Amino acid sequence: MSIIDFEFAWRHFPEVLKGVPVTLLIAVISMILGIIFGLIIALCRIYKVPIVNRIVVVYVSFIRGVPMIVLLFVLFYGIPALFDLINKQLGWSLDADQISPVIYAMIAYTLNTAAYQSEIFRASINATHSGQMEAAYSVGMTTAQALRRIILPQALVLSLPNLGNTFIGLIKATSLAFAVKVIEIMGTAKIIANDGYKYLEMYLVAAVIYWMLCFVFEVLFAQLERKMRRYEARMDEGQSA
Amino acid sequence: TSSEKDGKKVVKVALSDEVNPPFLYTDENNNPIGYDMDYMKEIEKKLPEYKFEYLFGEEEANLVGVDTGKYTFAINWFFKNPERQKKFLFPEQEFGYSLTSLVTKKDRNDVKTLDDMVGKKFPPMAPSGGLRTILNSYNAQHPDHPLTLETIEHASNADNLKRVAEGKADAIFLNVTTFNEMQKQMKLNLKVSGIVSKEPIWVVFNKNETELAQKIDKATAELIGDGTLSKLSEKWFDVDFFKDLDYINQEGFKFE
Amino acid sequence: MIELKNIHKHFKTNHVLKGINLEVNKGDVLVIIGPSGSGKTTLLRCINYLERPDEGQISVDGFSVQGKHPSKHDILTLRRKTAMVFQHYNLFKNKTVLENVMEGLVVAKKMTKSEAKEISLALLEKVGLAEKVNDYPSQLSGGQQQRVGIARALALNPSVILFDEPTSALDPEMVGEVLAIIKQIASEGITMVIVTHEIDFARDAANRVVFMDDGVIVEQGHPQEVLVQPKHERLKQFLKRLVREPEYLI
Amino acid sequence: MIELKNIHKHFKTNHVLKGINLEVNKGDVLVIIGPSGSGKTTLLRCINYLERPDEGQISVDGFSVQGKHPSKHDILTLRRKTAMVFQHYNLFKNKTVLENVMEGLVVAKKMTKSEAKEISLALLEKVGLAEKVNDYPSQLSGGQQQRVGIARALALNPSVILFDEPTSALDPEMVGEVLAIIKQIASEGITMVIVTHEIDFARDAANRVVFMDDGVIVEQGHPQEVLVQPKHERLKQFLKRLVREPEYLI
Amino acid sequence: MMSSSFSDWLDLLMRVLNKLPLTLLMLGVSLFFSLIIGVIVAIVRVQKRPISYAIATFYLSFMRCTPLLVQLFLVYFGLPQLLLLVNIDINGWDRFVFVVIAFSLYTGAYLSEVIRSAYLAVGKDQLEAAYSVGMSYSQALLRIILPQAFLVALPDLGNNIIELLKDTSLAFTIGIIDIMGQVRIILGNNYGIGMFEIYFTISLVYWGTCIVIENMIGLLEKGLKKGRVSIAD
Ligand SMILES: Nc1ncnc2c1ncn2[C@@H]1O[C@H](COP(=O)(O)OP(=O)(O)OP(=O)(O)O)[C@@H](O)[C@H]1O
Ligand SMILES: Nc1ncnc2c1ncn2[C@@H]1O[C@H](COP(=O)(O)OP(=O)(O)OP(=O)(O)O)[C@@H](O)[C@H]1O
Ligand SMILES: [Mg+2]
Ligand SMILES: [Mg+2]
Repeated sequence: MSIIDFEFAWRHFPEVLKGVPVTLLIAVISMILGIIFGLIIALCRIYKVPIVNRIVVVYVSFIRGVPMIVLLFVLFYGIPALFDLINKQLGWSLDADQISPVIYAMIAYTLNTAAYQSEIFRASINATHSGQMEAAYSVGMTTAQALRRIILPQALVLSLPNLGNTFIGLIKATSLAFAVKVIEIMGTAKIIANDGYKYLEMYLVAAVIYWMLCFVFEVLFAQLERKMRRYEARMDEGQSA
Repeated sequence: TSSEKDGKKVVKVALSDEVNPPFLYTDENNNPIGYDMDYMKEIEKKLPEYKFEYLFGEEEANLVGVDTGKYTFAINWFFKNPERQKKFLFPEQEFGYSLTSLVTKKDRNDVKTLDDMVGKKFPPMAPSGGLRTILNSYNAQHPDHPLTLETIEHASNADNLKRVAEGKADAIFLNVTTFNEMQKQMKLNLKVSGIVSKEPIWVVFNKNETELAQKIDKATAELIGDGTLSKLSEKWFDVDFFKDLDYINQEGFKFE
Repeated sequence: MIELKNIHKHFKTNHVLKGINLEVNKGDVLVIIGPSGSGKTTLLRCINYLERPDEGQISVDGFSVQGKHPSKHDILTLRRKTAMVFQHYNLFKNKTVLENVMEGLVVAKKMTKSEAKEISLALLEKVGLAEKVNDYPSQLSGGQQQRVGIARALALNPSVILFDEPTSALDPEMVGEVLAIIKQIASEGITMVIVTHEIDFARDAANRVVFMDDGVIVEQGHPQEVLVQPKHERLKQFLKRLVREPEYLI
Repeated sequence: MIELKNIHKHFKTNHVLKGINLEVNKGDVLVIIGPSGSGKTTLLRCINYLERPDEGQISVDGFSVQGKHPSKHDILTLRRKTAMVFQHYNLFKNKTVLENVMEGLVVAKKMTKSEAKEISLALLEKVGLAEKVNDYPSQLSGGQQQRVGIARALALNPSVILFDEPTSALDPEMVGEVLAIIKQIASEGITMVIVTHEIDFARDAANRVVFMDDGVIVEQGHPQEVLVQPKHERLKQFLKRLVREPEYLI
Repeated sequence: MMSSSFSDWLDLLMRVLNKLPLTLLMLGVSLFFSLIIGVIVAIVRVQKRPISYAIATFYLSFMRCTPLLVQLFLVYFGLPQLLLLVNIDINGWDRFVFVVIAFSLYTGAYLSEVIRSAYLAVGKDQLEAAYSVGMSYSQALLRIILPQAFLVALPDLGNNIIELLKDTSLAFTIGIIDIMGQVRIILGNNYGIGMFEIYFTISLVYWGTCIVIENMIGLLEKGLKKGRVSIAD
């Protein structure tokens, strides 16, 4: 059974590899911005900040509810339309074609991942013990100080596995950005595949590259977790009876 | 794939669910209809020893399925090239044609052939599909002055036509039938500025299905010979695309 | 130094504090005793607003706060005048022993790290934890954790320290040490409120004792009076077990 | 009933138990005292293999387990012969007070719910928590939580009960109640090992006392001998604070 | 004009909604199996027994790190081929089965991390308490640890259920016409005309489903929260 043309796959491997930087660029930037916004959203929800709480609840629901592809389209087709409108109304000369599709993708993925991450942080902050907050108050910390120095470091440890999930998911989700002209790993693979209908080969190439890429981050996250958890009485050591 | 049902050999036919009227699309109940299906009905009549099962799937998935033997063959407007022939079995006999054209604004006369598009702008195109293949092979043959192509996963023809009408792109490379259907609804300031080619379209078989491919080849040739396919062509496209291009240009399409 | 006026606290339908009035002078060591569930911890937590009283007024060191929803800033001011040793220690899980003690100094009192470290190390030495400064709370025995909690509160050097059963996990020896420390800092003019079940400790440490039962203060006064010549029936009964057969007295 | 042979335990480089040998007879109430950090909790936890000794052999009620990696089934058997009251209570956070006590009966002892409920309610009544049966642990005071922990262990009616500072959060009155309960179940032949810092309690409850220091057993014997006429210097020093000025004696 | 385009739109909405039960069925069945897989993998990884740990970690890595599309292909095209080698013919199985297998394996991997982190957040003391009353590990797990972990994990579970909901649209790749598939067919039949209305419609359907999921999670959270104290109180 030599359905798979390995030689072909191998020959085109480097070409697909060229999609990695774009993928990483979008994933890393969106992840970082997503963490920041996600954290802010989570705190607004936990502290039930009036009005803002309402708004972020709708935001999270909407962003999670709408398919990523739609979000991409809304930005990709909506911003040029908006620019046209502005140009017409105000006589400006904004040119949407000047904006790289990568920018649209980054905005879309940031909006998206922030919503998911807000839930991750909400879960992990809620899982920290209320006694920790009280202790911080008792030594005279403000809420912000207590969050920054005591609660969030503990919450971060709890969220690491989920952040890992999100980040790996994000790396793969960037393949959707092909829908707005960003040519990343999957896009490159599909373009190459078309000439000889070698989809099987090229999908495998893409899968291998994604795997290598994500594996690196899996290991990084695992190590980070091990390091950050060192203060805990672990439930996962020698407790199997 | 040699499973049998009611004493008949089962043939699994993959249909592209990125539908493509009037070749292949669906009715209200998502049943497949179109030129391709009518053609298959004629084939079924000719080959009663087989039982044909139709399965929808994304085009790329269908190709993987044919490749791995899950499907016997896939039908859509597949184009043939030597590289693909290495991987798949193409029959001898095409079952239809795709008429490709360049569409521009009505007031432009500078774009007739692909050569005219060198240095000009196309709207973004999908990486796969027959149209893309034609442009890719043009670029392969003209490495010194290639066409500039932008790629997007799922190109929206409607959106792309608008781009051309708004002057954001110079011309779109499109199937004439597609343009015609769309123009009926959209009524844009566009025209067909030139027919580029008449491309034969094929079904794509799994490498091992030589026997069936031969039978279908024979059947297709008969259907062309007795004019059945010409009639179907007229039913779906208002023109018999088995005739030559000049005839089609005169008879078939009265471009606005 | 501390003044509580008519403090009420409910948990849902459970009326836990029923109008507490209390005054504590500067440098006093006030010990609160009373049966389990009588509201001692709740009262202590109200003093620094970890629990918000439903009603009443709290003044610490001339600064007063009132009712259920004072401003954040008022609460912070109040809290910076007090420190607390928790019944369940509540050490910062993600910080080492040393960092636990330094944290308040660096963050709330804006000391330099080296200053904070010096003070912290000295205190940890005093409570016998010099060897454990770089361990995490999860690696400590119960008594060790409790001592870190005590050191953390002492380090802040606030006007008032609130102790919630600070010696419950300590052995007699260590109780002696803690008692010595408490006496020393009392002599420096720091006011202390201590909830404890150890009557011996109360007797040794306090210059005033309060007996609480079921959310009210039943009796208060000098330890001699309250512990040796109790007036109320409830208190007499509470102290009964302490009377033991002479053979066991050392 | 319990036999420990040459138990060693390290935490990384910290040698916490240095070859403990101990025998406890059926119906004995053995009290372990010793300074904070001397390894009392660790020893107790080794008896039911919550902590795995690096070396040594543990027998409970004729069943022995050895070394660091015994079979799951052996550990389970061992644990079903013992119950434990934790220093930090460790109540099930997702269960009410009543469910906390019933849990072991229903799951490990396969009682019917109604049987388990009856036993549990009776015990909770005994420790004064009849009113709190439907509350969650987070809604309880420290002493109330501790009493739930005690009731949970007693309900199991095992061969051996291990208590880790069972009265640290209890007021003198309640200590008296618990003492009475312990004496009663001892008379029913249940063996008990109790770690405590309350020497009074040790004196009242124990028929044998063990003094541990720094991972070794320094002295053991009848409470009269160990607590009143200690032989070792270390123990004398440890008990020193208990000698107080006569004026305070009641 | 207005009313006719509205009724057109309503017609479109109905056609999409018609496929909602199928989408929900895929979601429900896949979620059920992926939860089971998730719990098992999480526990195996927490226990750290060399061989099973290595297998679970490899599974996790493969499932998380390769595109779902590829996995779907492997299950739908590859698995039957593989089984044919040992003379088992599953080519006749309904496509739904393959889709559910692929989605369950994929989401199971993600859920295992959600569950693992929640498990670790519960705290060792709870496990020890369970042991002390004579529970076996599995009893402790079922009655004490998992219920508490479940509460901690709820928001993250919500995230993943919603992701799964949207992932089910990949079923269209192998021809199962779910709500997204219906939309793409309508779009194809229209040559992509009216893309905005159509995507607007599908977004409404997804969002609506999502709100239902969110509310269910919210209710569960409220119901299970008894006896827990938040840092914000
Ligand atoms: N999980 C752990 N990791 C590392 N060290 C530990 C751990 N648990 C206990 N220790 C150390 O082992 C020693 C004995 O601890 P243990 O809890 O047995 O003391 P203890 O006698 O019960 O003290 P206390 O009376 O304060 O409860 C202490 O020095 C402690 O720091
Ligand atoms: N968060 C809470 N929610 C509901 N009820 C509570 C809460 N905290 C305390 N209570 C109840 O309030 C009463 C007083 O509790 P508190 O902790 O003040 O008692 P305490 O005097 O400190 O007892 P102990 O000596 O046992 O620590 C108890 O009956 C307790 O059940
Ligand atoms: Mg208390
Ligand atoms: Mg201990």
